[in-house]
Amino acid sequence: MSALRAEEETETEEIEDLESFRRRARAFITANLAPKTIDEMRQDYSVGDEEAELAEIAHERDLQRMIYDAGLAGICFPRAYGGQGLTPAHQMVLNEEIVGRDFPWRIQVPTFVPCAAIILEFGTEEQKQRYLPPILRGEELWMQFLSEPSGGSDVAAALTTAVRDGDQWVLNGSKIWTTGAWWSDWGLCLARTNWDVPKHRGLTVFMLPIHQPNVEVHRIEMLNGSREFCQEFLTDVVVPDSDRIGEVDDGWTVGTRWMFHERMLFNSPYASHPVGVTHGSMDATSVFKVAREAGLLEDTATQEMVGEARMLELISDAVGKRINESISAGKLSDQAAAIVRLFKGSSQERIRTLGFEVAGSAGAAWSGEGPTTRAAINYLIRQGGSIGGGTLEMARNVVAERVLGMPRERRLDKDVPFRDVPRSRSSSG
Amino acid sequence: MSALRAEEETETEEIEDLESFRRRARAFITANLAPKTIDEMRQDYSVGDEEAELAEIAHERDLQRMIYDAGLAGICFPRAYGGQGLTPAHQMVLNEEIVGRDFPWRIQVPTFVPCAAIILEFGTEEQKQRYLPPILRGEELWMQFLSEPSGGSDVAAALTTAVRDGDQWVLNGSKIWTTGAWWSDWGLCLARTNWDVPKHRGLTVFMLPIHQPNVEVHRIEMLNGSREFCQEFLTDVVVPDSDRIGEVDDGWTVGTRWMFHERMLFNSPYASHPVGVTHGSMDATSVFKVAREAGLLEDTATQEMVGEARMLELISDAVGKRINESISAGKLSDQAAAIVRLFKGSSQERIRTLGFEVAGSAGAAWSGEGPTTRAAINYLIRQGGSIGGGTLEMARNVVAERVLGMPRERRLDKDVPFRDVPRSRSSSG
Amino acid sequence: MLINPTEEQEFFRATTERFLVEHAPPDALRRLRDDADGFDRDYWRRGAELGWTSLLVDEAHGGGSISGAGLVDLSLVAYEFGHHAAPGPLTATNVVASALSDRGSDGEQAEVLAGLLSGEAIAAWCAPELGARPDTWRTAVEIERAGDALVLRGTVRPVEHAGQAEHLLVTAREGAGLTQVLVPAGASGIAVETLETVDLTRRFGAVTFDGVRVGADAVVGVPGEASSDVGRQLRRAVTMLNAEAVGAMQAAFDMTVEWSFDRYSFGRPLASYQALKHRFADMMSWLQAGHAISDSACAAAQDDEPNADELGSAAKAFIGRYGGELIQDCVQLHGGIGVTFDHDLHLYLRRLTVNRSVAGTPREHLRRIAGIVEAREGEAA
Amino acid sequence: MLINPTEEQEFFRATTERFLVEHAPPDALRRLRDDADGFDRDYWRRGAELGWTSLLVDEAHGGGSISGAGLVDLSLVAYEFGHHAAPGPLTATNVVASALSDRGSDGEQAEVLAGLLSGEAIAAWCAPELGARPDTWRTAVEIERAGDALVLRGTVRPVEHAGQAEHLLVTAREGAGLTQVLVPAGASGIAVETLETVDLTRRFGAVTFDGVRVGADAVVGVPGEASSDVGRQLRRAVTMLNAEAVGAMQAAFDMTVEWSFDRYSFGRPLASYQALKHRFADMMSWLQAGHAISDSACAAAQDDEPNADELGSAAKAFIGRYGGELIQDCVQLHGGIGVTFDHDLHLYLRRLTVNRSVAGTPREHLRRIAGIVEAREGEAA
Repeated sequence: MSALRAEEETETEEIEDLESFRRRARAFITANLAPKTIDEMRQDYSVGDEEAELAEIAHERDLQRMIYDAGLAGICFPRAYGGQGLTPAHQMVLNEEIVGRDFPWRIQVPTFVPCAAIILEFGTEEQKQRYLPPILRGEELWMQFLSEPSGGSDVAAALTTAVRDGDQWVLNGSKIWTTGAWWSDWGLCLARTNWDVPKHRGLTVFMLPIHQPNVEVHRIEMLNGSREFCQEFLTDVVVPDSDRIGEVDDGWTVGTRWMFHERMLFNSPYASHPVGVTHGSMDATSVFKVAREAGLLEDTATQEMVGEARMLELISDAVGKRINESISAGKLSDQAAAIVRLFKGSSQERIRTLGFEVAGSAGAAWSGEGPTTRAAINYLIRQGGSIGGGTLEMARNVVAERVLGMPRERRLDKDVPFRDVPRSRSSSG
Repeated sequence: MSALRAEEETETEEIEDLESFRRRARAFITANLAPKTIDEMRQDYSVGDEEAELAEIAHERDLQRMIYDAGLAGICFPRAYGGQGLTPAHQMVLNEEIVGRDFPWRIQVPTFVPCAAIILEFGTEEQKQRYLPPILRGEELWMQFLSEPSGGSDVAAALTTAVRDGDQWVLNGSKIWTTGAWWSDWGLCLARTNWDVPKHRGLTVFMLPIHQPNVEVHRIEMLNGSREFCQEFLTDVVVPDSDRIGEVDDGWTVGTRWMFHERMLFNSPYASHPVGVTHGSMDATSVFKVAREAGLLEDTATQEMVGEARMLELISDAVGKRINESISAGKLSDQAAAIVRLFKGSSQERIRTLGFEVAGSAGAAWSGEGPTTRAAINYLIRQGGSIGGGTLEMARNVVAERVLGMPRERRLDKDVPFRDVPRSRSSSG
Repeated sequence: MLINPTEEQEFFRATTERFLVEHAPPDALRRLRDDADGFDRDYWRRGAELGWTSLLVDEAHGGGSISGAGLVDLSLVAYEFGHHAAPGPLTATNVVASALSDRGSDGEQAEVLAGLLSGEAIAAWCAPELGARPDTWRTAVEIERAGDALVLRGTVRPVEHAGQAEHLLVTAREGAGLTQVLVPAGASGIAVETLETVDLTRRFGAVTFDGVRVGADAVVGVPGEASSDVGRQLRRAVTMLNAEAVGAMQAAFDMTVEWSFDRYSFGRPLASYQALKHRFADMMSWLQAGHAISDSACAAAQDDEPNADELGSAAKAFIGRYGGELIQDCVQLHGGIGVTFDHDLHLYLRRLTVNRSVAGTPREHLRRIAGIVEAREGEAA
Repeated sequence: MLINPTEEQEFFRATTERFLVEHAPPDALRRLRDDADGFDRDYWRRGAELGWTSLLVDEAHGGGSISGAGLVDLSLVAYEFGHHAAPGPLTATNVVASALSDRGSDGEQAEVLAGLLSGEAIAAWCAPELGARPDTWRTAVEIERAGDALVLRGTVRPVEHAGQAEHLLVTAREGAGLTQVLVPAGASGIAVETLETVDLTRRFGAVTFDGVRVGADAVVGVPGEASSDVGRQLRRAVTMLNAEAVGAMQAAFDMTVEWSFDRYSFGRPLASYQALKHRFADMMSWLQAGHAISDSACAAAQDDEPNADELGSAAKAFIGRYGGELIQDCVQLHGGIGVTFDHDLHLYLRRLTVNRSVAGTPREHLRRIAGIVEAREGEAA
């Protein structure tokens, strides 16, 4: 409704034409954003030490502020909230222009998508006035308080509870898999406000500041040494009802769109993303490099493994393109995106296994940095890519049930008060 | 009950000691059974042309008669029915003595096991008198009329119907996957006698002659050219009530033991089987022979495939031994036999794939007989071994549910009249 | 299979589909097992009238494409061939016709080309085997010059429809290079040993050239410099074989999905068992991947783009391996009838199995990809 | 893991199990990541008192087995090591101790052996790499004679606990044959480069011998004829590594089965989802196969039977590959926490991953099996 008003608002004005927008964007970018290669960008995604990471973030906040001042922040956000009130086409132009340039990657996801997108879609006028401008200025970074240790793939089974107390709410529980919560400012939090109705009908969404005594942020160490993910423990966190977003107990209406925006990721018009940059590449050439390091390029068995890795990489790209085309052509439902998820996930598992196989005994013990080192570490955390961002098991369910139309799995959490739904014995992990 | 009486009967007499039995058996065997290698035995199992196969069968009937006359037929069958009234230990001695000798393989399964075993266990005194001696003399060969085109793994879902008509029954329906029904004499047939009770409670077992106008036997051609399996069409087949075995509508009590005896196969004390002869071998060395024929023995990729095939063969043997030991030691339930089924089935699939991979382009087109020919044909019918004798899917269910104790799959055919159970739309195959 | 074919392409595809439904039903295919040639000449001539043989041939030589992209158009025919496990020498005839259109086409070769276009004659492609690099080849056929004449010695195997073809396009080693010659199948000194195969309607032979003499006018292209021509022919053959294989995968998959809905076990359709649902999901991802890489490789081969070899080999290797696993799993899910001759499923398994093994096995194509990666990284370094 | 251990064996195994539960709990293992040696010397001495180091050593030299089959007894310890991802130089110390018991054992080597038995000292096994045949080896270390002295040159990698060991058993090429020598880790000319590894408690090094001089009394066994000794050492190492790996598989599997019963998704325990049930069934079959082949290979190695090499290689290759897939699937079924450092699952993945890669990778052992098959078929033919 209010998002609608924003639309109209922009309608009434004259929209900057794409070409002049491109000129304006290019002028700013060439003048202010340093050249940066895809590999350098990828590096940024795996920063090791804390200092460096915090510096990165500070740098990205500054960049975002510059972009804001240049009138290039929040292309598809209404002007009323500090955005440009422009169209997805303009966003695409920007995405083309920033290729090969320094850019605030981290704060695109989840700050702009899904968080800011959700605030724009469900926030009250006051909430949008309060929260969107600081986001667009790079002053406030957001995290999704969505997954829970007990929940796994079943996010709607949130146990974090919000109890009403006059015109405020008191939240208790734990959230997990938030990227960089330790340097972020706000959390968008899905909580249970009613245990006596079925799972999806007792949820509500809140906004809360992360840096407060009642929110304890614990950084999680992953098997590859990365500490990007966090777990938060909420103890009697007080949230004014004015920071509730969406209706009470209607949080899954918000949640559904939340999931949608999350799936959109870099395809969303609310985030900026250089064209052609893919994330979490398969990196099949690393298998070749391991083989070269091992001096096995003439070994036919190794050649077949190098070829297999490259084959899977090429086909992963092809299947991604094809499914997108099939969806836009209406040949497949947009649920078919799960096919890409499934194929890429399985392929990456296989490629990492191949890299480790090729490494041979050096995969057990190696010296220094290099392809072999990465091969061993990547094998250790092989499944990471098949779990994060929705498990392959969920993807298989979606393909079978939503794409092929096979009978759905029986669910024992329907039409029962949530408190009566059987739950994990230990709620750890 | 009657089987019990037979036991007692043997108890009362003095049992021939194992050593004198061995001497007696060895004397007969060396004098009457020609030497025959394991490979020659295996050949017998894949006889191509009809003439030769019929000659084989006639030969086996004669052999069986000689064995009968020598007092070596039906070691564990009571003497009252033409058997020897001896113990499984005696059968084991015989199994040791016939190693490397000509022997009536074909009529062991299914004639002796499960058919004769079932007649012994559930037959009336009259039925045992009538049917067991001719079996032991090699005069009457039996087939199991068990599986049906519509049934797949669910044998208890038999649609073949028997309707009572005074003191006889009229059978209509179709049975499938009978080995060599075209040269057999009698069928042990599971039929539905009551459609208004749940699946397992409306079945009855009958005995009927195969060579009669109302039984049409159709031979099935498999992808490897074999025509060992048959399908039978029963049209108004009349069976006297005296040829019913077990109680009316209580056929699944018989059926359960039937399944048991079928699983026992050559481990059953009611069949003779040379020690150490395994059936449907993995034949990993054939992968080596294909590689040698292709001149790829020095190709490292090929070496790894040859090694993998042999590895799987060795481990299949080891896992078979271990599971049997674990079961006898009470460390695993006898349902664990499904683990062996699963591992051997999957391994054979893989070995056949390896053989075909190694064959290279010769796998598409070859000249003459040889390892490569077999590799191509075996790849074509690769799944055969993962379907026949219980699918790998059923084996996985058993392992998960019966061995690991995981929740059973939901069944919609329980506590419902069978006529109301949802059934395959097409009942073909 | 194209996601967005033009109207003309769709009409063209549908025409071939209707023709095959009518003239190549499963029972007819089963009967063809006992046919010496594996296909009917009249059937082939009528297919030629539908355009099966002319898409890669220049209009100047009586050919012509539907969309301007002849190989893409042809991939639609090949897809339908796989989808119906159809008989006929589609790959070899088109490869040879395109070679003549590109390189030969004068004098006698023009007549040969005309015969191939009309479907009166068919050709066999006596191709060399893949080398370690995209531009290296292994052939056992040697050419010696005897005055103006060329003398061929050596054996090629397996050659599709060698026993049925009127013309053979042979790649032979001449000194350091490769030379291609068009030889009449009846030329003296040629012996064809009939081979066995798993496909019901395709025939293979081992062709031996024992001092076969041909004139200089038999040469197709530039003597000693046929390497890149062979590469192009292989790309086209691989494109057709892949499209066929994907068609076979699609047919087997659709048949099995339908089966899983119709077939009940323990009172439930197979499609309701999660273990099977997850396998169908994997199969669906392989099927879509097969379509995807087959079409991208086809597009690249159409324009002979630099990455055409790498994409073609990736497609050939993937479709051969995963396509085989897909159809074998379809067999498994069908149970016993899936391994019987009266069922249709094996028609597609046979087609895929043969396509997997000719014009480079998955293993050979994987090594080829490795060679391409190494070359690229070598430059990069 | 033995199906029917003797009472003594079971008591022995249970004692080690209790010891490891108390002294090597998961949190302690996580802490050892930052420990230079990866294990505590006192812990090791106490283990030695439990019999960890004496089972392959002749009673005459102060050793002794539980059941008369020392390697089988030791496999029980190794199994528990894997089952608890326990620290300590179990494999190398036992291999070297057994070698000294078999071959050395006079004079100084007797003292070394005594030190290993008591746990006062540990040894590293600088083994050669597998050759194409069971009796061929690849080593980069060369021996030259200088009068009575032997001079070693070359590098071996990776060597487990090279940086912690007091003694190194080195296999070097001497002319056409192999010679084994026992070298003090402190000898001049030895340099150990510390390597990184995935296991939290094991340490590896690359050992370089730059003209290291030792006396003739350093030789273990017959100079130039160590090949069969190396084979025997490898069989023992492989036996222990396999038993360890199977212990790790069992621990990961049990942990995951329990998880599947406790963990609910959409109101149902994971164990009720058929797609997962079928994967557990496959894992169970791999686990049982691992037990089966590990024990048969151990029994064959115990008595140095003719098929011991083939069975050992089959076990090493299978457990390395399928064990890796099993534990990785356990990780997958655990979801996110499965890839976190605070969870215990990766302790077993790390152990299996290292065991898979040392003393011959799966690929090397598969090639070795092929060599054995070829040799056998060669004789047969």
